[in-house]
Amino acid sequence: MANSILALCRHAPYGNTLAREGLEAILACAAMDQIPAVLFTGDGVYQLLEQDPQAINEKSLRRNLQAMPMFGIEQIHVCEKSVAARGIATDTLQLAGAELVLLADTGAFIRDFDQVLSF
Amino acid sequence: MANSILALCRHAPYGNTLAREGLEAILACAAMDQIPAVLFTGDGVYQLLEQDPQAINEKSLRRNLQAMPMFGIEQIHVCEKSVAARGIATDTLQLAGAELVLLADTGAFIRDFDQVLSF
Amino acid sequence: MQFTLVVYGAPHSSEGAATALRFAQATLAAGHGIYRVFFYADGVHNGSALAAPPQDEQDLLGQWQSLQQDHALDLTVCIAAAQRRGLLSESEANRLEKPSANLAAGFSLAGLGQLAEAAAVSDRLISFGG
Amino acid sequence: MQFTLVVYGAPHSSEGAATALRFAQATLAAGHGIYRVFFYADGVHNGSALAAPPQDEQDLLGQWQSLQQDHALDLTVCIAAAQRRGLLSESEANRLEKPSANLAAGFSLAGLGQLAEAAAVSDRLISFGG
Amino acid sequence: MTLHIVNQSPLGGSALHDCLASFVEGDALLLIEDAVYAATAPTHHKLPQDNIYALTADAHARGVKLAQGVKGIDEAAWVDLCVAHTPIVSWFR
Amino acid sequence: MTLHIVNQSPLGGSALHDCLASFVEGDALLLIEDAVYAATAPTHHKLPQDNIYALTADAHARGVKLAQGVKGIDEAAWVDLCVAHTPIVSWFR
Repeated sequence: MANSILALCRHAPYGNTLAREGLEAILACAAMDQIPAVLFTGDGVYQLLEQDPQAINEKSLRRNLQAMPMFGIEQIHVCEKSVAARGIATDTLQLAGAELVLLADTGAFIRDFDQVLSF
Repeated sequence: MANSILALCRHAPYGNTLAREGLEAILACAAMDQIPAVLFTGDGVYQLLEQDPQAINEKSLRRNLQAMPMFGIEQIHVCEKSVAARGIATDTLQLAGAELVLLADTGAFIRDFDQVLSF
Repeated sequence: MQFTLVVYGAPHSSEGAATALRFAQATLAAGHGIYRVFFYADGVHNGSALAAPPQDEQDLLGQWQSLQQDHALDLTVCIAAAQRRGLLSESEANRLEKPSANLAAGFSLAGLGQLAEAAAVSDRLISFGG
Repeated sequence: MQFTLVVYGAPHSSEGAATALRFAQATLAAGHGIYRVFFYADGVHNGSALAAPPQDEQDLLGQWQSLQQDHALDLTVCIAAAQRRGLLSESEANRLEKPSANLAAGFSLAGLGQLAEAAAVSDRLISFGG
Repeated sequence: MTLHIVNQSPLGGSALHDCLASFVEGDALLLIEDAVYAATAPTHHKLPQDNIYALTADAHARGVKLAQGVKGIDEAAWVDLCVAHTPIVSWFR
Repeated sequence: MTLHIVNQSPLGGSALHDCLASFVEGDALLLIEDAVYAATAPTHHKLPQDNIYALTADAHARGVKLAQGVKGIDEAAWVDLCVAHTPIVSWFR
């Protein structure tokens, strides 16, 4: 039986490519039917804000995010503490087609997986 | 008249190459008679601890540090607050041939230079 | 037990690449298998044939290559991450009309599906940050 | 006024490379001069002739090269940092007996003395982190 | 007077913290790249009251609204800031 | 039980902080590379009391003395820790 996989997204978008390359890896897993659970934590929660990176000549990461539900990732997990620590109002976080699940205890959540990919 | 130059060293040794490449740049400046002032701050103060990186197959950065006085860099400036925040006893910081000057106000010190190289 | 290693760090730039190599050596020495080493993000530079560190610094490329030969290691470099960063095989260089290739012997380019597959079937997956 | 730019970030890896390019364009548009752009640490990868980002991502190399041509920019890549990271000119590849070269046209390799000199004589020096 | 430039997010790394420890009254602070997240809550991140700037392109890219007291500038104004200040110190990684 | 691996210095970045926010009793923490600086003062950096390890090679390289309660291990023992735990989570950059 295949392992259960969690993708942990901890980095803000655009400053470096970890955010983008993380999302690309997640979609690649899902395309191979190894559908990972996804948890945004730390600066990774910034990936869930509205974006418009034309002014810095980047493609929007929102496109990659929005592809997730189409690939069968229908729940997106978000660390509640990370959101609060950054002063983000939870209603500004959204992703069409996906349910955002705020987690109070990320440690208990992480424990249940066989493998964790960190980005 | 040539500009006055400050080299600001903010990174711990070995984890990435900024510490090493910073010291190499400092020595190159000094070799060209553009002798920079040097300030260790933040995690950069870790560079001043004793080191023995044979176990990780790295050359010791202490050699580069110890070359500084030979190139005419006789004072090394160190941010006092950074040392304290890391719980380092000041007497464990030392560099043969150089005088370590602890600075309480790094901002006033930085202001006096024309150019700052950050590492 | 079968391990998969994911390497994010470029050699001679962050320590992660060297740490991954030491871990790989210890894993094999303990009698475990390495299912795959997957080089991603800046880690793709580990597969550069052109790195020329000073004589008195460690030769990470040579060590990966001899480990690969001795244990038939699967050293896979993510092709998308490699293209962005200018790491190309002969056939990729031709296809993209680039003047030269620089992928080292012992490494092969492949897609992210190889990461997904390794995560699904290995007993343990461990990442080495950049 | 004469500016010197120091670039630490690799393109398609950290934003600093793209930020430096936008700053360089704005500096020249304002009528200032650029004495030198010095690529150091991971920033040396800006000089790679082999980077092949996806068609819909920005072509940083091409933009540096056209800026170089239009303004006779001095784009200097630190030779020691480049050797460690596998960025070689034809003559360096020959000298080090490496199979190929990958330094892009418009960029030149030189020592850290070029950074020291630029810091000493430019009116402003600004660094772009990696 | 110094122009400080920070490119790291306020909680992701120590760059902003280290910079503020070296900030003197009269200095200027420019937030670029991931550091623009600090511009949403200047008081929370203990930013100084005066001479705080953020690169509009980076803020816009990330969906960051600049709080009152943070001046959004373009690259041309950044060049002007560099002309008006010396030295220029970058805090990164 | 999870094996957490951190490679960033305690004040330099958020990796250790983020890790500790996800640490559950029974998990293990391994400090490698620049994270070994946290092993000098476990209480100061709010490390858990049990199952704290540091890579001896990295500590030795940096002149770091491990405080009581932090077990120094070599690469072979690291492999054993990986065998004994699942999942393995790396916190970096």
